[in-house]
Amino acid sequence: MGENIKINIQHLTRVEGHGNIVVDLKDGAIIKCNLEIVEAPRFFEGMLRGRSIFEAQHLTSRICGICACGHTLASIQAAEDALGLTPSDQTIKLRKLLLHMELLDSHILHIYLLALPDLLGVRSFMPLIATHNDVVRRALRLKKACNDVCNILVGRHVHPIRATIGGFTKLPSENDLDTMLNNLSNLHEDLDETVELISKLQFPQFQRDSQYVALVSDDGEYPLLSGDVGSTRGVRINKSEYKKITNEYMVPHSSAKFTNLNGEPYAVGALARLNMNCRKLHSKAVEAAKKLNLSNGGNNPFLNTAAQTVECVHCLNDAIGILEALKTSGIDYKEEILVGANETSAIAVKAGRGVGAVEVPRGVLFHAYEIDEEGRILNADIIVPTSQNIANIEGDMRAIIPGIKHKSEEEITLALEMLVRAYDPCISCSAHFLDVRFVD
Amino acid sequence: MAYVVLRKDRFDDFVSALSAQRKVMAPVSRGYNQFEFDEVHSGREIALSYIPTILPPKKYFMPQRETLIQFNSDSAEAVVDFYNMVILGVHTCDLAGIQCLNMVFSERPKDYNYLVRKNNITIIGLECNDYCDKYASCTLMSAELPNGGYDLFITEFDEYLLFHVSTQTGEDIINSVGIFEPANASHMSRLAGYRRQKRSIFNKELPVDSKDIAALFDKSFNSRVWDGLNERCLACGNCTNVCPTCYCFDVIDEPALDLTTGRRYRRWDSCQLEPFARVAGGANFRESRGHRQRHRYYRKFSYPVRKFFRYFCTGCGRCSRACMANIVLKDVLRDLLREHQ
Amino acid sequence: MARPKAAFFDFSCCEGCQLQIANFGESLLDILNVIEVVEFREIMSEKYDGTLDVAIIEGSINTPRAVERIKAIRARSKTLVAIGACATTGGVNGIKNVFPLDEIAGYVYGGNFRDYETIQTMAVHQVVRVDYFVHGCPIYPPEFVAVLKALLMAIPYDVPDYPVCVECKLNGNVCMYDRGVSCLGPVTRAGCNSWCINNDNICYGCRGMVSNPNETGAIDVIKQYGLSIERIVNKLEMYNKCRELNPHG
Amino acid sequence: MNRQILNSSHFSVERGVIVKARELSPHDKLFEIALPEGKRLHHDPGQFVEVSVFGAGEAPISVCSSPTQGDTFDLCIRDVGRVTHTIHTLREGDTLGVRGPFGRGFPVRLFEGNDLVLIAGGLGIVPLRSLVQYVISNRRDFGKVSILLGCKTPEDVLFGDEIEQWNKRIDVHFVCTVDKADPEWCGHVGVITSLIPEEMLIPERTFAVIVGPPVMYKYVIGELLKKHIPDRQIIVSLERHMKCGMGRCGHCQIENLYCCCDGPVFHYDEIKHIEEAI
Ligand SMILES: Cc1cc2nc3c(=O)[nH]c(=O)nc-3n(C[C@H](O)[C@H](O)[C@H](O)COP(=O)(O)OP(=O)(O)OC[C@H]3O[C@@H](n4cnc5c(N)ncnc54)[C@H](O)[C@@H]3O)c2cc1C
Ligand code: SF4
Ligand code: SF4
Ligand code: SF4
Repeated sequence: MGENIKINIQHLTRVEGHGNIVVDLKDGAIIKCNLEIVEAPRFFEGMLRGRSIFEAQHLTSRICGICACGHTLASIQAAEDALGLTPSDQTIKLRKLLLHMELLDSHILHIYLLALPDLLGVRSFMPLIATHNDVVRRALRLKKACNDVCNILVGRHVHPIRATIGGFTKLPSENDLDTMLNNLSNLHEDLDETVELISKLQFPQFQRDSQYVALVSDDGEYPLLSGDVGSTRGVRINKSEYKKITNEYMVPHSSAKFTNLNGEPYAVGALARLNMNCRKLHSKAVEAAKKLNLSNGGNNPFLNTAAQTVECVHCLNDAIGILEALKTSGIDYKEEILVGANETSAIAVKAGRGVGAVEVPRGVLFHAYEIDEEGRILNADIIVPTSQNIANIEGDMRAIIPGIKHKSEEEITLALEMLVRAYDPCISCSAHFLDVRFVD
Repeated sequence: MAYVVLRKDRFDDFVSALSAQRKVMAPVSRGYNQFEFDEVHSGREIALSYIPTILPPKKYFMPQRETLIQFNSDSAEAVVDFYNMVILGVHTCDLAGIQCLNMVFSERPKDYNYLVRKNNITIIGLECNDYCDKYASCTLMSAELPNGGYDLFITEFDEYLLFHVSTQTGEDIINSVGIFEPANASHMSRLAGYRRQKRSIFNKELPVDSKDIAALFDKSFNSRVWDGLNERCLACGNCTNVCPTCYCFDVIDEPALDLTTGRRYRRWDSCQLEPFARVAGGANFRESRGHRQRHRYYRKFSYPVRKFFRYFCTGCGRCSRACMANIVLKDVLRDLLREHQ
Repeated sequence: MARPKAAFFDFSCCEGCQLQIANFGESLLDILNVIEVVEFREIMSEKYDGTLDVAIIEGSINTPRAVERIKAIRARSKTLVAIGACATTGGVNGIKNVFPLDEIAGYVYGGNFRDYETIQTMAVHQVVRVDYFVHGCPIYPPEFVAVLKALLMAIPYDVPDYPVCVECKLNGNVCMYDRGVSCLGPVTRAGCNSWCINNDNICYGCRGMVSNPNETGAIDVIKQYGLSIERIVNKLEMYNKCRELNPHG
Repeated sequence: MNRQILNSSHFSVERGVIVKARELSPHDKLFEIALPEGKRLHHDPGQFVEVSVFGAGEAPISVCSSPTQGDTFDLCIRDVGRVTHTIHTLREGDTLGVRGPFGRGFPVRLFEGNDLVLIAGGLGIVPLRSLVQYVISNRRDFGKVSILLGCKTPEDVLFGDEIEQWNKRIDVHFVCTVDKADPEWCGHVGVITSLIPEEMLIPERTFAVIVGPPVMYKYVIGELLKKHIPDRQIIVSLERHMKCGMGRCGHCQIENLYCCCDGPVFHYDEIKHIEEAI
């Protein structure tokens, strides 16, 4: 196109929620380069006020259907932090299992249904049903298996039922453990083929030295459900000080709240986690990373999809490990939680403040609540990965445009769309607090 | 009339042997002093001392959802799905409930879905030593003692179980398991003593002669009691769903995605539910909750008496236990009685 | 028979109900055999602006622009299906209506709140005619399939007008009230196969209330169990707040 | 699980073929049905069959032709819901499931030698048509015959051509009234009770048959009683929700009676003490 470009992509497809890409290049200078969010506002933090802390997890799960389990886990963590409740080892194991399923399921959805069509040069997975039937079936099979495990573990994947403050309302039977193990053990081959498939694809070549943020810890485990928050620029702070990291600010040109760390945008998500913690991956995942040239992470945002593939392998193998451990130790059913327990005062309630920080598929997610002595929510703050990524996405767009401005409008559009999609943005998540101004 | 004895420490062996032959269903604990019939494989899983289960054993005779017809584009077959099973530990009230259902479904036209299933179920009864709770009215309904309707019947004593062998099927089970001893005179006299003692525990729960209840209902149709229930009932249908003698159903078609194959099945329905008696055009012939409650009581204490010459209440107390509005059968009867004093 | 042309549209929601459909696994392909999906923004880039046989709507209506958009969709669709609580009852988005609009927008957005175009949350049928309802947060997949079949046969789908307790009892669950915990099952319409109680949680009322709940009776029950009325009313508001505005659309 | 095929289930259906389908109004269609191999239904006027379309369900529908019609029978179906709508989409040559006939029909033996007043409101003409046809084919066996029909508007009058025939006959007294007339209407306007013939009525030898919407019965019966027609000689056909047709599913129960087996046709003396009946 050249030195004057006007691009306006309305209702970006194959992402969660509604967003637009607007680029305005005049005489080679970038006038405008925005990712705009047009999702209708949903006011979750506002709605939470005055409600029981025991309802927070039920409600915040409804922020996003795809990361429903992630929101649930972050919300529970924040609530337990506020109430001063320490979950049992068994509970933590089961929560990790749940989080693994969430990552696996969401990554599969992104890799196969949202990203793959771009890489194979089609508009959606629909045409793939005819041309790559085995690939589509594999994707649906993988998703189904994750779902089946979630159905057993928490009743359903979208808006889980059994996971609650204190633990689980119902724990899996011995039979259930076997079924889950069996479901997951059948996936090795499908995942191997997924790695194979991704390794053969051509990702756009593009590097930018972004700052990456993810949970970090001192033990040997790939941190997803606990840890401090760290960045590739060497920052490390406790989750309770999350605001120092997320540092929200409003920008006039865009409709979204932005975040930065030390005055610089940052990225969260699979690639960020790999950059921070790739040494801690399961050995099988390390092999996959090698195969996908991600042994030490990397700086190409398009490779986020490949990083997700590596995490799939990690999650599957670690999940199987957890299930095997639970089978050996047996389940203690006395730990089952009676919900609405607040009504029977089984869980002591006190005033306090708590923060949850959980690595959900798209990056680190923060929930923070302040409650009164009766357990009513006074204030709520939720910071989702996508809003943390927006500033960085715009940074990437600015960096990529000079290199592609000579291409056709279609090519530029596709490149920008692919870039945004690679981050797997979840706009319905972000919409709970985004400024909405329609760009008709 | 044969009686055999099983040492209590062999009960587990008995159940294991039985479950090697076929499915064994028995009461298991669900916590909160609640029990439910479920498949068991060993005696340890069974709660021998239990109060009436959440659902009565009718669920095995007339499952919650049961296929009646399997169809495809050019044929339709009437089918019945069943298991060969033993229900172990059926209290006398539930035996009475099964007897009621047997009458209903054996009437012409016979219901073969029910009858085929019934013919594949072996029933092992279990005697109650004491009242389960304040909701029971089994003595009023003459269901506190065994009155047939079983293949084997167990009475529990401290160190052994006494089995009454009532049918050939029962006899075959005893023989095939082969860990029983014949009962002797002392066993029998102990049983007689036990039953005598039981009579002093189980007393008529309401100050009315059982046979007069039908007459009480003859004059209670416009009682104010029903208005009271109208205020309280939530129309949740719990009372009928847990009732051992309720058998109303709905018939529903369920096609597959191709829309030509599929099944027609029946599912428990309840006269307490809002849409039950609604017809096209919107008329609802039992629109008020009070009238629906009245209908339920008349279906227990009045209408069946005219048709089957017995009450369709077994005194199990389930409807009262399951009602969160605390509508208690004994209280309703007591209120009706009071109105006519 | 030509496959009816169907499109998915999302309004304000978490998109979990669409995901429920994507989660069908390989049987999703069977569904795609009987309907032709021509637009599904979440997973497809294809767009379609002709006449639709079926419009499947997710999410609630809470901006003036959404009102216009749903009206336009209705105008070009032969049948319209509302899926998920957000679309069928307003869902949790309805809680917003508990607060004065200015107040809640101000809380979330600070000084600039007047820039936001937002109106009271509404269910889809409160704005346009809806032919089929698939209630629930999220939708119960077997019910979605049942509705799809009714739709293909061009016959009505009757949403059960009796409470969740019915299915709960058929499943032989221990009643939550017997555990000393309040449950919205008695006033919530069935159709989810008592999903939450099967998992030992309470019913939160996500399918909306039955058409004729005995509200005074329910309050009696809550008192009798020594439970807090305030909490129950609060719970009922989670999914039933939109009921009070313009209930018949 | 074991599965057994039942040869004699009462839920089994026969496949009836639609030999003719005719539109009577925008929401009513008349279907002429033949059973396989020329089998006869052998129904009494007033009885009903359970009609089904697999996938949509089953619904009770009155047989609206006389048993004297021969090898086929008629069903007149109003499109109100799942089953009835699906049936409306069927064409000649298509099949539908039939079970029955069920229930107790009109006591035609008792009618013989007596005068008849047949009163239909709206769709009530459908079950009554089988009786009218029967009476006309055996006209000699009955005394005076009056047919009174009440409808909301002239458009709701079904079987117009047939009614025309009844109207022309010298051996039948036919009157029709509508609640709201249109300019072309030249019949009566007003409630059906006003049509009940006064002078020529001999109570002891008159049987009155009423079929109509639930609200109609009270008024018409009241009027007939005023004219001293004995309880036993007032005959009604009642509608209830029904699922099985065998007196089990419970939906059609009217206190201790089952509309599907004990009815749908009742003598007034059988139900007058039954509050839920009308
Ligand atoms: C003895 C008898 C004879 C009848 N004769 C005729 C006739 O000749 N022609 C005719 O058009 N209709 C007749 N009906 C009414 C007809 O049975 C109902 O209109 C039909 O069942 C509706 O079924 P559907 O599946 O189409 O409607 P649905 O979609 O099931 O429901 C529509 C409405 O009908 C009600 N309904 C559903 N099932 C039944 C049922 N089994 N009985 C009554 N109401 C029901 C529902 O409550 C709902 O309000 C008769 C009914 C009875 C009891
Ligand atoms: S259980 Fe109680 S509340 Fe429910 S329908 Fe029966 S009487 Fe009514
Ligand atoms: S648990 Fe809830 S849904 Fe189940 S019976 Fe009790 S009140 Fe009803
Ligand atoms: S049990 Fe209640 S909250 Fe749960 S899915 Fe069903 S209606 Fe919704």
